[in-house]
Amino acid sequence: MTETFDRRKGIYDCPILSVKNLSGAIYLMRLHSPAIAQSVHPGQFVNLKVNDEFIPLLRKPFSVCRRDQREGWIEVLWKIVGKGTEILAGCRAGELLNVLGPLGHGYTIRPELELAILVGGGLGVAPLPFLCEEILKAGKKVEVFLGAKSEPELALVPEFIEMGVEVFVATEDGSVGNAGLVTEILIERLKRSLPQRVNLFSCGPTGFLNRMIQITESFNLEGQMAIETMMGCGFGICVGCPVRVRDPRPGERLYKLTCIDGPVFDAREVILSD
Amino acid sequence: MTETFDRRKGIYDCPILSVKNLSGAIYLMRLHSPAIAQSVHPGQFVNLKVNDEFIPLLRKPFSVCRRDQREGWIEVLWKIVGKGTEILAGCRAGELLNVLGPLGHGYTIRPELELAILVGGGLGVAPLPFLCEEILKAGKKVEVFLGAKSEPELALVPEFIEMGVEVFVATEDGSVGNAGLVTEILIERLKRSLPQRVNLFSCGPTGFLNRMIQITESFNLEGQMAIETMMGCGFGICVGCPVRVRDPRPGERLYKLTCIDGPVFDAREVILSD
Amino acid sequence: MIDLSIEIGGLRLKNPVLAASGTFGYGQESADLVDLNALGGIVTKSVTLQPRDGNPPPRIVELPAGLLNSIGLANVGVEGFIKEKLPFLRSVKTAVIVNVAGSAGDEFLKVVERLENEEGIHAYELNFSCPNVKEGGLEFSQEPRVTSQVTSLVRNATRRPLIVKLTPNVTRISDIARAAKESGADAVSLINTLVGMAVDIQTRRPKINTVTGGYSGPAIKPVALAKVYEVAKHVDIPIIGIGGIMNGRDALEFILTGAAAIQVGTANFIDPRTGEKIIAELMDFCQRNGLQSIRELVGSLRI
Amino acid sequence: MIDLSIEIGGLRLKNPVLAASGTFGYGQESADLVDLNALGGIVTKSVTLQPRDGNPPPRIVELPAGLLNSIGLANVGVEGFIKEKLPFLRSVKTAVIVNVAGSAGDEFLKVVERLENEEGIHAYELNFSCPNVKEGGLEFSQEPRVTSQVTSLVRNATRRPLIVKLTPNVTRISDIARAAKESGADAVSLINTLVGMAVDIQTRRPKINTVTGGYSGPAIKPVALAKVYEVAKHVDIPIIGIGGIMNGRDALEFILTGAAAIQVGTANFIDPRTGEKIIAELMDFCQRNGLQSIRELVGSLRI
Ligand SMILES: Cc1cc2nc3c(=O)[nH]c(=O)nc-3n(C[C@H](O)[C@H](O)[C@H](O)COP(=O)(O)OP(=O)(O)OC[C@H]3O[C@@H](n4cnc5c(N)ncnc54)[C@H](O)[C@@H]3O)c2cc1C
Ligand SMILES: Cc1cc2nc3c(=O)[nH]c(=O)nc-3n(C[C@H](O)[C@H](O)[C@H](O)COP(=O)(O)OP(=O)(O)OC[C@H]3O[C@@H](n4cnc5c(N)ncnc54)[C@H](O)[C@@H]3O)c2cc1C
Ligand SMILES: Cc1cc2nc3c(=O)[nH]c(=O)nc-3n(C[C@H](O)[C@H](O)[C@H](O)COP(=O)(O)O)c2cc1C
Ligand SMILES: Cc1cc2nc3c(=O)[nH]c(=O)nc-3n(C[C@H](O)[C@H](O)[C@H](O)COP(=O)(O)O)c2cc1C
Ligand code: FES
Ligand code: FES
Repeated sequence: MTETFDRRKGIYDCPILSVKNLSGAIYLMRLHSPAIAQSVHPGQFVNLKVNDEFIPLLRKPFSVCRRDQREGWIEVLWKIVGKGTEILAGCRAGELLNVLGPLGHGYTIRPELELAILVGGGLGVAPLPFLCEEILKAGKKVEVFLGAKSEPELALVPEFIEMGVEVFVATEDGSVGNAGLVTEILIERLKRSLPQRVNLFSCGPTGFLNRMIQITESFNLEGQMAIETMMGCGFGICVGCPVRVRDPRPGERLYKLTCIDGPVFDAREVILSD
Repeated sequence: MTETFDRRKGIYDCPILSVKNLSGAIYLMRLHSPAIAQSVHPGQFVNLKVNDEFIPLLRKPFSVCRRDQREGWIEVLWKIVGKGTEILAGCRAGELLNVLGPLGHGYTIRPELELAILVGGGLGVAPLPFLCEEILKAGKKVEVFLGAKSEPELALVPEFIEMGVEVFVATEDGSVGNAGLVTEILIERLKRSLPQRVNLFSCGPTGFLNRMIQITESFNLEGQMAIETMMGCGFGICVGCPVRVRDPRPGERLYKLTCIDGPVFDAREVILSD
Repeated sequence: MIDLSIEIGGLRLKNPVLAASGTFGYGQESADLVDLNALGGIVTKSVTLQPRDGNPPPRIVELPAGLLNSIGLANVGVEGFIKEKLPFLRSVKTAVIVNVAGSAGDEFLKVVERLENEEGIHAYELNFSCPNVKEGGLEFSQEPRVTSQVTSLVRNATRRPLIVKLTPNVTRISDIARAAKESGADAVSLINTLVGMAVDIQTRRPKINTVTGGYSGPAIKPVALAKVYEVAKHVDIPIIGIGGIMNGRDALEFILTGAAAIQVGTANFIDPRTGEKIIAELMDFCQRNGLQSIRELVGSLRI
Repeated sequence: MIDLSIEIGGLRLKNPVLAASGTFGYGQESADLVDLNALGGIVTKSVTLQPRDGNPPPRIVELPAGLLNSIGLANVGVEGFIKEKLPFLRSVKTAVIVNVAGSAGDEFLKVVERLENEEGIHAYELNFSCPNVKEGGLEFSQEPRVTSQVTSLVRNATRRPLIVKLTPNVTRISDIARAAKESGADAVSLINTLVGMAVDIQTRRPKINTVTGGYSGPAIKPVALAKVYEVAKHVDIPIIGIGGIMNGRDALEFILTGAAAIQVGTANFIDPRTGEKIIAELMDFCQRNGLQSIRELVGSLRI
């Protein structure tokens, strides 16, 4: 990938503009942060300190889900899975949240791209709306594939529809869209006619991403995927977020760091493990 | 002291009925707890777990300030001095609070008592309203002396007046009542005529209580005082709340435990140190 | 019905959940709050030969996710224990483990000798984390040699199960556990408190009277687990795990790591029913995982 | 104007606040967030002779008030350090302390020899908490003998101030500090991480790949303070205090206890500006207490 990212990050106390419970345990928060809104790239993330306590001790990383440069806000989408995400869900508009960002290496939108296929597994949808906007702005065609366990776990479908892109949905229990895995409907799509330069942009859990790696290879496409690992810092100082490099050349490092080399990697670049 | 207290304590999830900010950093909370309201004695305390976290780790002890046996509530009064009291101040009516109590050895109201003089230093006023009610119920005369740094630190004066007892007030800055220490106006009072059987009931910070010990002795009265120490448990298992016994006889223990032998002690019984 | 019972060096427990020494008094203090009969056992506050007043205050300070104490072995002494505390403990249907402490090897011996013919005691636990006056205040179990010596001494004086409680404040706790085993201990319990300290920057004084004290609570759990792991890996002796156990999940971490039983300490100060709750949680975990007996879990960590 | 400067074994620092090894990269990673010139010094990530990839994931797990890690000394190696990292560090107006690690005494020596003629290094800190392959994986500073040996070895190879960083996982840290001093160390820094462990009870696996790892953060502060106190009491050597320092109050606890300087570790992950904030808080504390110099506070604990 050639695009270089502006690595200038900052620490900001950002006013919370809104916190919405989208469904079940899924929340969307809008934060006032002109600096981050200005410079963030799709696929980059912010690292939030959810309270001023020692529990949880660390910041919690979240993809930037949408941003508005003019109004100066960013949004993050999350699901309650533990203490940090639970505390976040209890935050209220008007409070301040300490935000470190923008962080990481995001998705690259190539000039020669013709069709971008965005594939989100579960909460992996989080970085895709922002990515979608930027690809559309670049005048490219976008198709979106979203998968979830069940309807309440499926977030942001209306947001994509509003952007005027085609959205294909699969749920494991068939409560909405195709019954089954999103990768299955994706494969069906890929079997049909495709333009020359197709890119797969994906984000989701490890099992899903491993499937995406296979698909990227078997259809011989370019794929970029945003991965998740435990993170100690989010900006390269703890060395706690390694991801295995697939075929390290002699002398090359065995690991890359998710927080600065990623979280977006080429699908052929890394080996994911749980 | 001869009265034996019912030591049967319990652990209850008590609904918070109200939290009032009386002034500055001083708060009054009413808790629904029929069992404790029923059996608690003046001078006893409850031990509150202010949240479900490891910070703060321990329960926090508070004197029972008032109770209503019929309506089944108790009240606690506190000042924000740290994390635990701050979290308490953020509690809202309707939430549950985990309460352990009633705990400790309270004040003893002797049948032969004629005049009870209640003396509160600062937040040491906390156990006195309940004590006052009980002494009045027993048909004895009560006078109340309250001291504080300044008017906003002076709590519950209207509550005593409502009970129909005489209240004498001193503030260090003279913002209300006598300018100076409450012990000074108390001494003036004690120099005037007194009935035969006078008891001093006090509660407050160590410096204040040490002065109360001197006064109790120089006027040769009986004095009971509620003291505070750090507490690990509040019910006698951590042995973390020792208070020096004044003149231990040979073979007697050097320390008593504030949480079970106290918090109310005879003014001649213990030595207080910071 | 799931079987929570275990056997540790000859000591049969109806379940692996004990109350830790110094954090549960002598049982009676919590009797109105806790169903004592439900517990696997109660380890008493340390008993010494003579009554001890303990250290001057402040003895306790609360820290983030932890507690620092310097109680100083305040206790009623062995005669007081027999007269005032043991009768109640005899009435409880649970294992009674008397924790014994002393400032010299001799003192351990004398206390055990005095207790040996008293009924209603199921095992001894030797508190080898107290300072050894002869060794310049080093804790008994900071030296394999001293551990061996005093364990042997007591071993010869009792036919009851003998548990040696180890300090974590050592370079290699497995060396100490081995010394205990080879000198006749039936089990080891670990960990006692870590040496810790806190300073009041306003008064510029230590926050507890003895400057350093014993650090306990959730903050020490990771250290305790690592110590249990070390002993389980290197020494073949039953282990009772202790340190920051607040709930069933914590207890399970210790059991998976190799502890056959666990003790609940600091958690009792916050909720003396913690032990009972853990028993229920263990039962539930076994149920959900289709286990017949808690014993299937002991040391079953997948490395 | 209050004087925050201190001198530690020949190393002059404009203030006593350093970034701890492994928690601040090589400075550059935080350069856009932090005024590096404000810090008293930067201790680099441990540098070994060859580049190291480090351990497989998971390397990090968050615990209540603490962090468990097993990074495995992932670093660019001494040549990579000189080529890629040192030039930037030279441009920063702060003391640069290179932390050196190795799996044998030899490796420490070779790294220091390679660095000795490079400009822009103000001191070395020897990471004696890494496993010594020759001694069956015992950490270097778990043995006074090994500590002496390797300290002497390196001492002979450098005229720069030499700091020995001690592991807390020992019976008597003062014995180790004494060994370091007698073998020529100019100062000791303590503590490195405690050995800790955490278990995922669902998967029944350890939460980090190496089963046990290094425990850091607020939870270890009481232990760190007690270790600093022990060394300050028994050994006459300048001490750099480390362990769970999150703010100025924490730093003051260490300074009062006897540390001439302090290092900020885990706190940098949450807020890399912690060091700067601590400097401001120290300044403020001195001001409010009418002190001319921070040096008046060092070891001024009232016992
Ligand atoms: C670059 C990046 C971007 C992310 N973006 C999003 C997002 O947009 N929306 C979203 O909901 N989540 C996102 N995550 C995951 C999110 O950070 C975790 O869900 C969150 O940190 C959990 O915090 P907690 O305190 O609630 O849970 P914890 O109690 O800490 O843990 C609960 C569970 O979450 C797992 N977990 C904890 N931390 C992480 C982590 N850093 N990465 C992955 N899993 C973790 C734990 O292993 C555990 O199983 C992202 C993670 C990374 C690394
Ligand atoms: C028997 C008893 C009855 C009490 N009744 C009342 C009451 O009715 N109203 C009230 O406002 N306060 C009362 N206290 C004091 C109250 O318990 C403390 O103010 C409270 O625990 C502080 O908690 P924190 O987390 O806010 O402060 P922390 O952050 O824990 O400490 C702040 C300050 O309070 C001191 N402190 C902490 N715990 C105690 C304690 N147990 N006793 C004394 N000082 C302590 C600390 O030394 C420190 O200086 C009582 C204490 C005892 C022992
Ligand atoms: C206040 C207090 C008093 C203690 N007293 C004793 C004791 O008398 N004898 C003993 O062997 N251990 C004693 N301990 C140690 C505990 O039994 C236990 O080993 C330690 O606290 C670690 O467990 P925890 O983290 O669950 O508390 C005491 C601990 C505390 C906190
Ligand atoms: C992720 C991580 C990596 C570390 N790497 C090193 C290292 O490479 N060399 C070293 O000497 N210490 C290393 N340490 C130890 C710290 O420098 C410090 O001694 C320890 O974390 C205690 O301080 P703290 O509680 O402030 O983090 C590391 C600590 C952490 C948390
Ligand atoms: S999260 Fe710290 S280096 Fe990546
Ligand atoms: S507070 Fe625990 S014994 Fe008194």
